[in-house]
Amino acid sequence: MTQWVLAVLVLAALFLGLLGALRRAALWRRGRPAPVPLLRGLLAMPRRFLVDLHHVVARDRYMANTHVAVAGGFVASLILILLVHVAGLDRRWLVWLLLLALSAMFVGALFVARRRLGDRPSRLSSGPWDRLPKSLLAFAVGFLMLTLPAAGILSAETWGWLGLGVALLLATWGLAETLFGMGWAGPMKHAFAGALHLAFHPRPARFGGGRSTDLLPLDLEAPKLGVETPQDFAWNRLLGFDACVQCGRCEAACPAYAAGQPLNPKKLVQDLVVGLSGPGSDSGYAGNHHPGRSTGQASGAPANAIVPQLIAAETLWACTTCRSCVYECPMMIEHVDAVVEMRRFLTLEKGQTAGKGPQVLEQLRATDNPNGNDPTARTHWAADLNIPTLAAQQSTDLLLWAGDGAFDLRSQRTLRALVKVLRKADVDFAYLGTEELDCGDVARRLGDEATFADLARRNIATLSKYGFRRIVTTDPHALHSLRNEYPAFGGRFNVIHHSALLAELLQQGRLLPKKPIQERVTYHDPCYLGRYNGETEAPRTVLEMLGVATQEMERHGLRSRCCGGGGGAPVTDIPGERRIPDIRMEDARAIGAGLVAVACPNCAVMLEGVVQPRPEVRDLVELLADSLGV
Amino acid sequence: MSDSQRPTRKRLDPRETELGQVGNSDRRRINRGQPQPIATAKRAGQRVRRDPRAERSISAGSAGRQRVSLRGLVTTGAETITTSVETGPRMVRIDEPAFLVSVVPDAPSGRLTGHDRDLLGVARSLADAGGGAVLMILFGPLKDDPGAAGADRVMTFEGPGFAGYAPELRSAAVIDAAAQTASRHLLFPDSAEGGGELGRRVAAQLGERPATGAWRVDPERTTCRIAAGKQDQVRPTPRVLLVAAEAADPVSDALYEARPLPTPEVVGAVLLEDGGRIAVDPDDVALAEAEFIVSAGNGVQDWDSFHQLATRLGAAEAGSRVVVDAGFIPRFRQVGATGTLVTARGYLAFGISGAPQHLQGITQCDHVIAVNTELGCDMMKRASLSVVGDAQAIMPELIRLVEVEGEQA
Amino acid sequence: MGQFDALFQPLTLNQLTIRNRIVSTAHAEVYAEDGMTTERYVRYYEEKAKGGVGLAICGGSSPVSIDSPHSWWNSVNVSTDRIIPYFKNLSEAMHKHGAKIMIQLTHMGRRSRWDGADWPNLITPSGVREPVHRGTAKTIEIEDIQRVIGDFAQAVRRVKEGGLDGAEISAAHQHLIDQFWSPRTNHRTDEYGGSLENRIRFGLQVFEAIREEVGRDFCVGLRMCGDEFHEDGLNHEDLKAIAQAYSESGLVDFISVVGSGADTHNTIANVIPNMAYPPEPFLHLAAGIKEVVDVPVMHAQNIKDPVQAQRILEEGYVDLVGMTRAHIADPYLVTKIREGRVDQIRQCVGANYCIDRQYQGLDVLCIQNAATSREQSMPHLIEKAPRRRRVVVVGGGPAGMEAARVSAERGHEVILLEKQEELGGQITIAAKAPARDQMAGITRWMSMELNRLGIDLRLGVTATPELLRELEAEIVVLATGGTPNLEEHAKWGAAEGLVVSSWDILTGKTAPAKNVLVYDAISQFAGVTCADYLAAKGSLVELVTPDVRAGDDLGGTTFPIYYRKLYAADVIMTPDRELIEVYREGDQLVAVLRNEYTGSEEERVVDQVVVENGTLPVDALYLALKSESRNRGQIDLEALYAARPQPGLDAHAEGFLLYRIGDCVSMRNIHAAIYDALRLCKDF
Amino acid sequence: MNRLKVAAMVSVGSHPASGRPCRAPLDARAVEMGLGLDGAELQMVHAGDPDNPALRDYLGMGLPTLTVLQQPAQGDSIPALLQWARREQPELLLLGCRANGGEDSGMAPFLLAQALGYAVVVDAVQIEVRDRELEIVQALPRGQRRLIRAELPCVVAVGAAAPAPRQSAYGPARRGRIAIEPVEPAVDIEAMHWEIQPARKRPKRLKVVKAKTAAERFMAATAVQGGGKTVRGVSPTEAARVIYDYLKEEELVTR
Repeated sequence: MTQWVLAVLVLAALFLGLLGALRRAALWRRGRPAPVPLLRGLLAMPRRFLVDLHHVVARDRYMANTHVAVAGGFVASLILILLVHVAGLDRRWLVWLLLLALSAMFVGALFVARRRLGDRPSRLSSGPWDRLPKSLLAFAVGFLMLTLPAAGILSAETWGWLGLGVALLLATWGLAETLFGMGWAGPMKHAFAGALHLAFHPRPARFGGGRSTDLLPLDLEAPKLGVETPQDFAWNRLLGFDACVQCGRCEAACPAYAAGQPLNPKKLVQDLVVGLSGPGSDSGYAGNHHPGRSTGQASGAPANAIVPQLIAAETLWACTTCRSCVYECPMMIEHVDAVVEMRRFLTLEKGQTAGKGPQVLEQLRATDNPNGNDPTARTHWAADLNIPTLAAQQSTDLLLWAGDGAFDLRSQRTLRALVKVLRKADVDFAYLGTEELDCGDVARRLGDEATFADLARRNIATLSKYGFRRIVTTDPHALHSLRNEYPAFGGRFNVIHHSALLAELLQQGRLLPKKPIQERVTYHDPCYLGRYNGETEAPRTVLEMLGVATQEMERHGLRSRCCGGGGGAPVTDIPGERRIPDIRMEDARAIGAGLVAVACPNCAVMLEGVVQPRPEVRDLVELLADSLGV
Repeated sequence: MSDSQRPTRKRLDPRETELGQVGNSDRRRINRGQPQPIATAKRAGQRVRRDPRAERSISAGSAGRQRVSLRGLVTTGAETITTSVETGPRMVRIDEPAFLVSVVPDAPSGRLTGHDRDLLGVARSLADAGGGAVLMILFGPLKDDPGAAGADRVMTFEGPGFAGYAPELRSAAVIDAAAQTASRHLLFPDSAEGGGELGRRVAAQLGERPATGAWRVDPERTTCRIAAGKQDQVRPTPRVLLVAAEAADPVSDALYEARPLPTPEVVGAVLLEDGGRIAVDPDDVALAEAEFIVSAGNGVQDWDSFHQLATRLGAAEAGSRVVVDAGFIPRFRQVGATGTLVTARGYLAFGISGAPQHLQGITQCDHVIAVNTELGCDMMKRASLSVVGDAQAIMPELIRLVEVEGEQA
Repeated sequence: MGQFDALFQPLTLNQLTIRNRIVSTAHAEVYAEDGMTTERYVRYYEEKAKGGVGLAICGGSSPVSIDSPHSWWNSVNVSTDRIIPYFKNLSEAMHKHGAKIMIQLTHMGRRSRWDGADWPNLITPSGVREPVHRGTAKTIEIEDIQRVIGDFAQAVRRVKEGGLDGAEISAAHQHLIDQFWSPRTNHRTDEYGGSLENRIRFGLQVFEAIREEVGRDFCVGLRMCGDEFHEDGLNHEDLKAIAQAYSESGLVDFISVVGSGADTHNTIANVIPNMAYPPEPFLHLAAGIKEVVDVPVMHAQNIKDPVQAQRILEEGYVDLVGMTRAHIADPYLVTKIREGRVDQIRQCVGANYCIDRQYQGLDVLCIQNAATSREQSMPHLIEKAPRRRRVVVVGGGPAGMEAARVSAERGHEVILLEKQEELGGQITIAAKAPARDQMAGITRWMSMELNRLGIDLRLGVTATPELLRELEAEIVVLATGGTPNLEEHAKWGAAEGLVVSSWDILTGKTAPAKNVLVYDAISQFAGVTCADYLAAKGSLVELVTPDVRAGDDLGGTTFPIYYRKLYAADVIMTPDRELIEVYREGDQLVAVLRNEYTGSEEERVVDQVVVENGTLPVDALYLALKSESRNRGQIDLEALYAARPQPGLDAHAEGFLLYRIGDCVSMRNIHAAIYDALRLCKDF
Repeated sequence: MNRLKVAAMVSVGSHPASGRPCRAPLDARAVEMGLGLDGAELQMVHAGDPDNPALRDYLGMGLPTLTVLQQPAQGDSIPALLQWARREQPELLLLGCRANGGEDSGMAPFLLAQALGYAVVVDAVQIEVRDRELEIVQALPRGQRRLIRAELPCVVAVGAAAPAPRQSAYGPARRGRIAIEPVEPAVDIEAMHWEIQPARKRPKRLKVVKAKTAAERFMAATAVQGGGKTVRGVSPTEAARVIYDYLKEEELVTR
């Protein structure tokens, strides 16, 4: 009887769960079509899960181990339960295996419970997510109780009817949470959606150690530009949102959230989940909110506009596109893509770019630079440097991409230092002079794909006229656009960041630093160099060869904290409780740094904007130029 | 040393060669009788004559000490050294002008603006080039002297219809006046004070194509700034001109007759109704633009009163570099060569001594009022009204006065 | 591009592109030797180039002919080809840092002295004597004219061959060219005199000859004045006409305008306006000339602040701003503007210490920046020391502030003790006088720097030996300053309170009386400005000095400022008298004066006698600590003068090193105090 | 109730730094003002070259159509605009106080009003329509404001102090329709004889030195000028009275 009840329970839960899953899939399918290699994705999924995803999860050892135990235990248990309890395969070793799997799950679930119910990090959502460990324990205990007799360890009568009833109840609870809940939007949904997300991920290039950080071009001829409603997202994006486990690692990493700006990436994803599965509201959400907002006000439906009912525009404009949420997300959700797609609609269709955005975009169109400077002033910084232009000499070994720092006194220091260092190393280089235009980075992050595309095409046309081997730039944003985003517009160039070039020149012995640097130095990784381009070593090599013993801040390398200068955030200037650069400067102060070495003009400007007294802010090449005495 | 032990010496006051004698009874005294008025001799030109040799000869000739007590003498250089004889300005009277050039100044609050005066300079040059005369057309009384500003004739339209914002009736009046006097040119300041609007209304009604933003005007040709300031347009000088500021220097060397002319009856359609001024928070206006500024310097300690006074007066707040450095006033409100150059009509300065850099910032101000404990500081030299006193005592009194008067009004 | 974009807009003069609009205009440096540039000369300019200046024009009044003597101001002599290799050094040094360098060329005509070197007959259009330099001169002959024209052309060739970027021909300070222009000095009846056309002929021929020699592409400009301010001289309209004629000739690449003639004592003071002048007092003259010319216009004269410079350029009054004294005070001016460190600019206060020295034939130095023109030995940018020490400085006057600043720049832990509630020391008192308030700018910068460097500043603290021992410093620098020296003559009656000091008056401690005698035995600023202060308060003032004239030690660009004011306020200036006694009579005072030269004595009956007799060192603390210190308070003079570290510095011994600097050693001046502090502390 | 017929007349400006064609700043403000009027039917009209790319920027503000009265860009636009206005009979005509980049004489509002017999108000920063009555807030110098009431029909010329125009969005700009109406080209014969020169900056006047003698010029350049009435030895109350009376006399305080 027990066996029969159990089989029915499991099958019913499976069936209902499957029903829910189909319904869920139908919700995703309301999204825009996206070409996905279904079978290849599914085949790749296990490897993506076991290798790529594990890499992310493993940054939190505790959770990684627990998850292996619980998830592994659960999946194995479920298969074995089907074999043992449903199919009735009464092999002793199978039963033992099941006991083992359940025990692993039990132990893992205990640890989950400890994390959740003990000294929990505030980033974790509560509500159903706090119920989950209990449910998993129920599952494990229930099935243990039901399986032990089958193993012959206990006799069938040990539990008595009452005990058997309790065991069945626990098993039912466990099955309801896991199988039924998986299909019907319980916490276990993540397993099902997450697995499919891995299979049908919009950026398959991210797996297998790859990197994929370029924004995807928008069809500017489309009847609607950007994402207005949840169903304007591609279906696999919706699937991705549904994979969220609300672990809040994104929240903990988000600079805007830390600064008290109204953005919590976890909540953003959950808002979109509300939208895709609505009509409904966020009243069920049990995590930290967008700072300054409270639960119960956001509501949405698949075909309803996201802004402002579901997500406030400020939430979208607060994002610095630093990608730390993406980097931290164990479910590999693409928050930044989503933010930019929603921004695209606001900018291109509504004309509602926040803050100074409208002016910046208008100036970009009118003058090809974001501050509306006279285009001929682009070379003023180099008036005394006699840098040859490609217009004059047609070809060069190294093309210096000055970037819009050319107009900014602070950034000019970096550029001038680079020119002096290149001269010292006897590098053959030239620049475009007034032919160079803004690379389009800010326009693109602000959602103005039209302006970005225009600038990109014109820059590509200019670059294609001339001969050069490599492009060097001090600006990681330009690096990213030119290297990663121009190819989609037909421009393929070999672009390097100046830190890589300097490391190369130093290693070749073409530059010999003389003067040591006395200050206590720390290095701040720019997001667009580190996370976007994976370059964390070259800058450290440069510092090392300068004879600096660098002190690392707690968050560094690929997990570095944003300075607040990316994604057009300084332009939209969404108010918060603190400023992001202040927080980053605190990180530097915390380790007693007297000097913060940077490798990005935006970082330099943002960090120098922190009120004195504070550590000095110097670009790597400025330090190198000092040391070389040029 | 007792007095009796003192040797005998001359006492001399080189300031005043009038030698008197004082001293102790046991010393020789020279009674020079009527002193020779050497230094006090003044020519008609008011210059003090000094003859150091004569002074020396007097002292050399005396054997004993000579003393002069300066008490009671009031001669100071400031009163006596006048380098040039004051002559009045040249009087000019044109009885039968060949033609008239009509000028319609803005004259807000009955005062000619700098722009108005420049405009009169242009009018004068147009009139003087051909034996013409300048007619100033006014709406309401003028506190300044129209003759000194360069007007040979004045026509003043008065009456409630012309008061406040009345561009329609005013343009009708100007057209009538121009017709009555057969004015060769009609000149308006191309200003935002009303002249720009009035001139364009008149031109449109007359069907004239005016020169606007005209900055170089002679009887034949006029140069106008066009194309958002990027180009100049040179054209024959038309009848109606809207003239930019500083197109000519103001009239300063002569006094014109300013003979009043009778005004014609004016009839005109009025479509607009003046709803009056709307209150604006002075701190919303950029400092460089502010109409009235109350400014603080080192001599201000009572900041509550200062802020309160500014609020009561409806004035913008500002300060000198010292108080900005000290953090009492934000940096963007610093007045001076190294801060903002202000253009306020009124500048009330408390406790500012007037460093050159500060004075540089207020060169465009019409009415500077200085309150300072230090008589003779540079700010007072610059001010049109100076009050010697402590800002801390005067500010609360002024607040009280503004309150009382405000209630009565 | 922001706040200072107008400053950083490059400008092309002829073929020469200058990286920004900031120029260090020509002044006599008095650093050349035997008419040739020196290492010091090159380093002085190179520092400006490093600091970011767009264009430097060196060699104020460098002569092109042998009858325009170069030795009086140790100028560069461009009348010989020997100079060419020297120019090459200079131009290379400047170009290395992206700056452009030109030189000013001139023939001084009558504006010089004949009594030295080759004992020349000076030349001038009509033989009129020059008042300031007492330069008698012969009337120039046609042959001389031809020769000098040729000399100009050859000089520009030397400049070009030496790699300099251009030449500025001076017609600004009543030199030979403008001696021809001005009806004040040109009474000729030949083709070089009479009409304006004739009077400008010589200068135009100079330019024609130059162009013939060096071609049209080499940058050659003209410096001229905007109004001579003489009744018989050239007024603004005349000079506009002249500028227009030169501009229309197409031979001139830029015009640099200065206000005012310079051939009387009073007008010289205008040329380099000191702190009493408003900012940019003669900009209207330059702007007036810009209205009528087609070439870029440059203007200097009291432009010291980046905000001010930006405004002048942005408004379009001129195309280039001369910030020459601003660069003497801080050669890193431009870099600091670029780097957003405007608050760190050591701003010129207009004390005119630099130019007043120059007019006395002494090398140009800065009152507040002791590194200027000592680039070979003194650093403008101070490097961090390898080891951090605790340095205690006592006294917040110029010496103490600089000592604290330099020590803090070295990276040391600095404690500065000052008895008063504010920094500044005697500068604070000096700044109380009328037209002297800018002196406080020296303190302002120091105090902002000390704040930026995060020193431990303790105001209102009197240093005692006990306190200093407690602080356990490795180095103690005493800069305790001086106190008025009224005790020198007992008969002055200072002890009985018969006389007060200039400090008492300027600080407001003693109220001015009605009838005041100021006795100034020093003839520096204190006496004169104290008299000025009293007169401004309404006192009747007589200023008595044993020197040959009041304020005898004030320089050529400074004393006229005070003479204008003192005469206007009817201050009686009585030289050659010594104050020998003061006594009370009734409620008045009697001051007894003795004529220095006849010995005769006379009296004044006054209400107040103010004595300015300098200061006595405040050295009690020094004497108390001396014996405890490792070095017994001694500064190794050889090391100090050779700019080497003091001997005891490298030892890690117990106890502390003790140094004293500034007026607490003996009375000198602000520059001396700051120089001592810099050269001592730069190696801490 | 009939919807209020509003027309915004727009011209092409030129960007101050690059000289590229763009929305004329004041005309764009006029469109913005029109878009902000509730219950109004807003039309946009331009006289000139329909291919000018800047016109799309106006469409990017949200209106589906821009009517272009096609004529050479250099022509006089007033006759064409008048002809259009006489036909369309808008009750409220909005435009910028001045164009940006051409003759910029600021005459257009007055010429249109004169020819149509409309009232005209310039330097408007805000308008409100109640029944047939307009309440217009006018900008005065130094940030001051005045209220003006007018009856329709009316020409309202918008000033620089009016709210900034909304962002021009790419989507609507691309989709918007440019409706071309050919008109008789009007040639500005008078202006053909005028000489156009590049402008030189006219800096603000520094000093008017009318002094005749050299000494006076010297003093004018070097000494502090001015000097008026000095009051000393009075009580604070009296001092305050003196200051207050002066302020009132010069109308610096009006209360």
